[in-house]
Amino acid sequence: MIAFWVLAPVMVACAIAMVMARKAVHSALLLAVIMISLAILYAAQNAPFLFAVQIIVYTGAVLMLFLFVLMLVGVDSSDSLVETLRGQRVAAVVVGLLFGVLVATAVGQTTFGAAVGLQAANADGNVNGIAAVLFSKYIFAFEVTSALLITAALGAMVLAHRERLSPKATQRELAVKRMRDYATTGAHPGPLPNSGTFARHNSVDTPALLPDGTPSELSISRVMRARGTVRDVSADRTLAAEVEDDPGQIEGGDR
Amino acid sequence: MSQLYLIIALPAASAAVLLLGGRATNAWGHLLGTAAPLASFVIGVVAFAQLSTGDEEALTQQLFTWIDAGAFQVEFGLLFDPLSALFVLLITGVGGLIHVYSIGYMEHDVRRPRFFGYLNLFVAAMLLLVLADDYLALFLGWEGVGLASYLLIGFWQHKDSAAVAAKKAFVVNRVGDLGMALAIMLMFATFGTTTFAGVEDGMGEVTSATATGLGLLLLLGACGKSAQVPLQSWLLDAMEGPTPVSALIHAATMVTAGVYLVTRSHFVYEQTQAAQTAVVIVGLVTLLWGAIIGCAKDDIKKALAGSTMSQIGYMMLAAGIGPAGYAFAIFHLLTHGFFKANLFLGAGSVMHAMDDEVDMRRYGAVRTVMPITFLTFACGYLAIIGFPGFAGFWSKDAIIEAAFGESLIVGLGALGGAGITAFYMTRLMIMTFVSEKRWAKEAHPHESPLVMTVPLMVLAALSVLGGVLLLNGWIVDWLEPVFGPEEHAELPVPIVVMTLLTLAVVAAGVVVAFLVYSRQKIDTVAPRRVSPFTKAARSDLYGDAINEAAFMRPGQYLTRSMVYADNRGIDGAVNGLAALVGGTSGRIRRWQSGFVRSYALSMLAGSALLILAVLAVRLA
Amino acid sequence: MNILAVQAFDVPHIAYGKLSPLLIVFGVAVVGVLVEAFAPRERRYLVQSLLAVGGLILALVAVIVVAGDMASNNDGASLGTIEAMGAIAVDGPSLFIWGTLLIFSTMSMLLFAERSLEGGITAFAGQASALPGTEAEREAATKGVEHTEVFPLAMFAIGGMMLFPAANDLLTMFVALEVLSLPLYLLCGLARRRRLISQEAAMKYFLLGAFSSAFFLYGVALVYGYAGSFELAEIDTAVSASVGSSGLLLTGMALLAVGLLFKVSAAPFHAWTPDVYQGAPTAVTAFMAACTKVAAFGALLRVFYVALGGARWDWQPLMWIVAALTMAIGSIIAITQTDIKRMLAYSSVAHAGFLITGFIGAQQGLSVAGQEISSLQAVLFYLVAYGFTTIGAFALVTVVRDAGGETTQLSRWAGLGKEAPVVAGVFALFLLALAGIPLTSGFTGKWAVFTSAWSGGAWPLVVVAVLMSAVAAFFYVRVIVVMFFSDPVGDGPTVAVPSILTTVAITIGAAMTLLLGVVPQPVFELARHAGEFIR
Amino acid sequence: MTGSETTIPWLTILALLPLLGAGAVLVTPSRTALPKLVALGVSLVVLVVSVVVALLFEVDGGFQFVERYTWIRTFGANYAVGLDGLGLVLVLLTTILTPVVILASWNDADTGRWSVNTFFAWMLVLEGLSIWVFCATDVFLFYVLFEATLIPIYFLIGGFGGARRSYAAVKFLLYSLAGGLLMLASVVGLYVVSADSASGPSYLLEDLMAADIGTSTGRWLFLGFFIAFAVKAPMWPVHTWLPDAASEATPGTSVLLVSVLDKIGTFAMMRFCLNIFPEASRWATPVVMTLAVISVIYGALLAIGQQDIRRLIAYTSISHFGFIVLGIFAMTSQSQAGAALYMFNHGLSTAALFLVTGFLISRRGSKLIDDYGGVEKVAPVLAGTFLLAGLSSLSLPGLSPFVSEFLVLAGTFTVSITAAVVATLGIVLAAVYILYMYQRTMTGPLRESTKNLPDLRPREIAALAPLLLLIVVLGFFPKPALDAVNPTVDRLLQEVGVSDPQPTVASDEEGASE
Amino acid sequence: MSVTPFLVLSAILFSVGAVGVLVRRNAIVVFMCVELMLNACNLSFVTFARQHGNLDGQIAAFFVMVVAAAEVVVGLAIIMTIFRTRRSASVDDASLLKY
Repeated sequence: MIAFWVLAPVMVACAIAMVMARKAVHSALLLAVIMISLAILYAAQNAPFLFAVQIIVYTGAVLMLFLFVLMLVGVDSSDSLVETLRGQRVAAVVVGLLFGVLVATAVGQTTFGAAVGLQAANADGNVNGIAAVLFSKYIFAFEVTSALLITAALGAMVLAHRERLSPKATQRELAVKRMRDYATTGAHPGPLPNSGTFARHNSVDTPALLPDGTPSELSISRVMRARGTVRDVSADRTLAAEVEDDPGQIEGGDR
Repeated sequence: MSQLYLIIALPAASAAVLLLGGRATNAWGHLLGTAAPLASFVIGVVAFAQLSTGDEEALTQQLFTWIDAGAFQVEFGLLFDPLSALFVLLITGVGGLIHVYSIGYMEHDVRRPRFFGYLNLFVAAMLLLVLADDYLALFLGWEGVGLASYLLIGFWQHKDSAAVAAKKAFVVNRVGDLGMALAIMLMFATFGTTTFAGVEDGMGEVTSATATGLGLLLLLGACGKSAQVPLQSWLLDAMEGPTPVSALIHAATMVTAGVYLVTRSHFVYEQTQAAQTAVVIVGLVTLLWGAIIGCAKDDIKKALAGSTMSQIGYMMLAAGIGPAGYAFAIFHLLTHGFFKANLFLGAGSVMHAMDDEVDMRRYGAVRTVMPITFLTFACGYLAIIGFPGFAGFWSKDAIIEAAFGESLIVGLGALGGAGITAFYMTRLMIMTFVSEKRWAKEAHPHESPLVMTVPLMVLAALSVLGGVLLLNGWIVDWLEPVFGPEEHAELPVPIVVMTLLTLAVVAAGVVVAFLVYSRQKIDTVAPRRVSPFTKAARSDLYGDAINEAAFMRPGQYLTRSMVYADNRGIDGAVNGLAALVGGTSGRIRRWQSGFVRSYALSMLAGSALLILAVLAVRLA
Repeated sequence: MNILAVQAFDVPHIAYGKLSPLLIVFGVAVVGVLVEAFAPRERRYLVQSLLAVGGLILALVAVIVVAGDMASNNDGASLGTIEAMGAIAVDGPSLFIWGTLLIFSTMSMLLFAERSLEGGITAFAGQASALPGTEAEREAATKGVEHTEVFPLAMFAIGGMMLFPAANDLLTMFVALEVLSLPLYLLCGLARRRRLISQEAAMKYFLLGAFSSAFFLYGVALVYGYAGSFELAEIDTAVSASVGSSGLLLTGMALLAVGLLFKVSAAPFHAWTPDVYQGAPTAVTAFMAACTKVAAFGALLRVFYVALGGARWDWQPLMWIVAALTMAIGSIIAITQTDIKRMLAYSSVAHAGFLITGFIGAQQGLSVAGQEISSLQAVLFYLVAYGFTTIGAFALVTVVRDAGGETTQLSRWAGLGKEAPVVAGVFALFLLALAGIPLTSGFTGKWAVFTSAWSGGAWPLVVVAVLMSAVAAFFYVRVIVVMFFSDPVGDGPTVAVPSILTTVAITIGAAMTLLLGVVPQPVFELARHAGEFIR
Repeated sequence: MTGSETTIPWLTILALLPLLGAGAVLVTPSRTALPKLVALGVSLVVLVVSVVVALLFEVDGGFQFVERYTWIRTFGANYAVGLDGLGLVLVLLTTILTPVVILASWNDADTGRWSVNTFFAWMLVLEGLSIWVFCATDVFLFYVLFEATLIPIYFLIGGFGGARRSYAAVKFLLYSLAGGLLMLASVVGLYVVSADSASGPSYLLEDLMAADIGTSTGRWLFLGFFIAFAVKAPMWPVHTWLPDAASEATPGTSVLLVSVLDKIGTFAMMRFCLNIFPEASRWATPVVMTLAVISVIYGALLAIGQQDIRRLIAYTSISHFGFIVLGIFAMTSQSQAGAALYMFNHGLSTAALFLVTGFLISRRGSKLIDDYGGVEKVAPVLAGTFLLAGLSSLSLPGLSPFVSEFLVLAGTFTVSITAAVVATLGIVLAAVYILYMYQRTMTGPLRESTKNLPDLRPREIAALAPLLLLIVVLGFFPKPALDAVNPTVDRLLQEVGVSDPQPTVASDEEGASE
Repeated sequence: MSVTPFLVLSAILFSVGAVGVLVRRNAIVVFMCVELMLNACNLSFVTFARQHGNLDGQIAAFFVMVVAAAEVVVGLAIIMTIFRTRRSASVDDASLLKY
């Protein structure tokens, strides 16, 4: 079984690397390697059906879901590898080793007779064999897995789906409203000024300067104003004043 | 005789009425209170007559079963035998006189009915003590006397000193009771019964250890009640009570209970030489102890109290000597009852006149204003020092003779005691009635009213004539059914010589006192610089100091440290355990750190341990 | 691919009648999903809650019917049959547990459906996907939107719970474990108030739950490796015959235990319990505390009595340690808790310890002559007693409120006894029951499990249990002290008037707590009648 | 079981009456005297019923008024009640004390945080449960009721009383629960033992007495029971809850706690420890007697050192409980009869002492001895009753506790002179602690603070009078009580297999001389 | 070929996955490690199926995959919710509930 001896070190290495990888995406990809390797090992052990399912369902679907979520979360977010819980890493490794050694020893020390092999069971073909058992002996479990899937779907809906509670306003309604506001309160009907116009920075925390050189409150997000992270633009104002005094400077471009 | 119980019941009922009646009894309480013991006296006389004329050895009455548990049966029975008879008459007779006297003495006290209630309770308890036919019933009276004395000594409770003295009397008595109680238990364990008869029957077969134990335990009880060394300390303090109380306690009732107990238990002591010797030693020591204290006291009541101790010591001594002494012990007890009651009431009369002044140094020349008191007091004086012909002469002389019969040392001690008695009594007489007048200006001594002087006169007469009881050895014969035939002591010298010797010693005491006190001026304030001997005698030969050092101080220290140990030690351990659990809780709840990875770690570690455990179990 | 192979296929025979309780529950759940899809929003609440409660009651009726005509097994000690092609054991204990679960679930559903306390809406998040503190959430709240999906989710969980202890093979059991767990993970995160901790609870529960089921699964694998089958009876045969390697068996056994002990929240696998119980919506906590424990203990009993009964000498020492540790940790840590829900969570850990104590006894009923109590009987009774009490207690927690919703800080409960004597009195009753004071169900339960343990020779464990009960008494008493003997801080708590739903749940809990304390015999008879597990 | 089978379930009626009464009290309108009157009325009715029961009681050693129904078959538990002499005495104590306490506590609950109704209802609940405990002849039933009594008293202590009442209540409860749980372990063990016997599991006393409990098992189980009872009684060194509880609770609660509830401990030692574990009881005797003697002396010494009147009384009770336990485990007919009687007498005397000091304390508002002085002058009746109660506590002959204490000591003396001698020291210490307290509070010069103390009111006198009367009457005529108790004790000793030591000198004429 | 190497490999993968759960802070990675553990179990199932010559093991592996799929959906939904609320996928940040 060359496949095993080739794949096993690879899988173990990948597993360790996956645990140690800085970036979540790398971990996911390493996991994919392990899964595909496993699929091969399944195939090597007379489980062609599982080989297929492993690749299609696990690697293809499950892992892709992981990747989607990773994308959502931010694909290049990387973990700091500094351990914050005191002694956690050492303890984890020690306990993990202990656990692994115990289980591996218990399993490894076991003397198995010669493997019976699946020749008999797979006589009608692996898929048929599985089907025969699955739809008789495990029929109930199989049916119950549907509950699992419904739960999953329902759960995803509950947690992720955002139902619209009020009908969306049409363009027309919005326009009418804007004009009415202008009529009644005098609110500016046009778009709000962008940040940073006539300023030295165009970042969101820099207020736009109005033609008279005063900063426009409206150009800054309400949140930022509340947080007090608005950049001080008094220097820009003097600059703007200078520009006003000497329009030639604008033409002059950067100095 | 079926009316026997009335002897006790009358004063008891009267006490109940007076104590529960409250203010309603103010008008007639004292009369009822006085009538009750007098009525008992009458019944006692009738019974006495019946006993002396009848063939029976004793009159008895079974009332009811008191205690009944398994083999332990205590019948509430009364026994009126010659010994009890004498006591009943003494208690009710002298007691009755004291009641009469109290009518006058307590006239101005708003709580007089209560006082009479207590007195009646006292008398009832004492009567129960002497009439019981069973040690446990005797114990009931015994403690009842203790209670009544507690109430009476502390009658003026608003004075701290009175309250403390009362408590002290009770507690010290309780120490004696301890012996008494243990003696009764030992009787029950040994004989299966606690009746006098049962114990007497069984005494022949007991081991000497048991007999000695019984004897010593009873002696301890007797010491407490009779204020014998080492439980003497309460007696002098007990003078805090009103004077009639002192008279009642010291003359007729309480302190004689110890002598009664020892003589009543003669059958115990006859089986044990050791206990008998102990009684003699206690008697002898107390005799001298009390006499010495009496010499140094300026407080008239305390001087008399010392004398009581001393005289009871004589009785104990006699009782300890054995069959040769029993009858004389009782004889002296009776005569002492007469003259000591006389003396105390006389002293009370003086105090009454002197606005409750008790210091003899502030008396002097009282005879001039209180002739009756003086004369009656003089009778008592002559009786107590053993002036020939007076009651004390006969009884004390008999005891001294018996003491010499016991041993030379004991005899000499008793003789010496007689000398000292003569000394301090003479001193008392001189300081109070003779010498120059030293009383305060405000005092206007006057003779007491008739209700007080009549009892004095009666008692004086008895003090003079008490000796007739010995006429033809009557009292010895009378008591023979109880004590068996008298044994005559072998004296080293003829009786006449003995008597003369005694008289000589007494005379010496009187003369010395005269020489010391009538020739020099007596200070109104006790001199400070005195010999160590005087100092020791003034402080009761350090009896209180010893108690203080040996029991009270360590006791206080013990209780205080135990309170501390209980709070900090046992309760502390409990609270500490709680705190420990709480602390553990506080510590291990930190394990629940809130980090899911820590939880996972604990799970993985748990799994590893489970596997390890399973494998280990299989391998083991 | 031989087409003739089809002939070798056993057409599965499923006795729908006997499985009807399960099928009804799952069916109702599916219908619930459909309702969610098709019914108009404003009708959903009513339909869903009626459907859930009705379905559960129907299932309960079905349980009674099935129990009524259950055949006695030929060994005389058990009754029932194995159904669904060997997957499910419909035997006495299964039915008993089903009945118990259905009753508790019904009570829990009443709590789920409670709307009076939050001013006309349920205690579940209006819109779980809306971020806490945002406009969207406020809008959902003002519009009275509520997640009626909780009902079908709970029904799925109940189905899983029923399947879990009835599963006759480890694979079905594993699937059931997941079926019961997944909806619970979701439900935990759906609190209307304090959503941060609710979501945190969900995540913790989910991660640790997944972690533990991996262990369980690995255990299943190893035991399968040992016995060559998932069927409990086959495993038993293998264990009795000692055919395979004991290393596999022992390791597998330990790992199975990990998974199951996690669900019953036994130390050292209890760590999730306090966090999740505290964070989850209280109705869900009540549901979990009672029903999960019943289901998990049912499974634990079945696996260890039926499949691993022959290896009793191997697992008993292990359980000794676990039991002692669980009781100690639960009782001791609870002492310093300041949050009622968290305290009840630790108390639940401690009770798991007591239950394991009873489980260790491993006394077979009926094999012992006469009336003697069997371990199964004892544990089942305890579960019933504990379930009623704990649901009642958590239900009461929902009623005590201040401006921020439920007020679970112990210090805020000061003076409740004066404010609302009935509420405080009933809560005191529950606490006394949890403490095991006589004349409450807690005492009879404790007595039963202790007896079972002692009969099985575990008397030292009984002594430990007794000592830990004494420790545990402290914090129950402390709550009573706070409620009755302390003066209220500030305004003090207010007690909201719940609708009939919560009232009924509390009343049933309190009544059963008393009833099982005074006349427990009928329940014991039922448990006795249930007999032993079928093999 | 012997005794007459009756058709009327007297004991159940007796126990249920106060419980129903409690319900009635709860629903009567508060803010009037009605709840109090109802409570008093109920307790008086119970008293009457108990007296009827006592009159119907035939003195023989067995259980009477027996009722028995299977309760929890699985546990072997029965609802089995019956009354023997010991139980009768204690039931009477309970029914006598409850009306007294209710009368004495008339105004104690008026200012509490809880309604008057609650207070009196709990009292009646406690009465009912206590009666039930004394009647239980099934170990399981006993245990259940034993623990159930904790609840009313817990609320009584914690709800009404001094500043640290909640601490005291918790301490009391935890102590009791810890003891009770140890007992639970033993109860469970008994089940296992009895299940192995031929008759199957049963908690009936008679079945357990017949069951063969192995020597070492028996000893362990005995320990569980004994520790619980020792906590309850309380004995040194598990006594520290009592001073706190007695000091913080209202006087009435203290009375019910010390006079009735704690008796369950000593009662159960006789009823259960000795009957079920005769061998173990004999085995434990030396240790138990030592502990008892330590309790006697220890309690007395600590009482002397107390500053707080209520704590002082609590410590005296520890001393007295030492006597009771000593009497029980000396195992002679005198000591046990004495112990049984002691339970009754101690109940009376301590009740009197607690109540009268309660009256005193309520007048001045301080529990400290040093805050008083000279009260006798202004309140002679108060002082007089105080003294009488105190004297009964120090076992003055002529008052009922003396008889019991002496019987205990005399009985003990026949088996252990040392124990008896040391315990007898307790009587000296008793004099010290009682009289020292009396001296410091009642005598001496009047204080400014005590100048205006009113004397006892008629209601208070009415509450105390029956107690003091009983104390005096039983001091001289304890025979009725002894007659009730003696046959029970005889049977008990027979069961334990102990016979009284014979007098060393068996006098032939002894019988004749009586 | 003997089954033992497969089983040991499975044990190693399982342990590594378990350690990963303990040391990683990113909830998604933690969850991936759980998946690794499940996969390790599957390897055992398949191997044992070969050893015993029945297909139950393979079916178990199949079930595990289904279960895992459902679990992933639920799990990731929960993780996403948390992430959206807290802007962090670190499991350590979710530690309001403690002690």
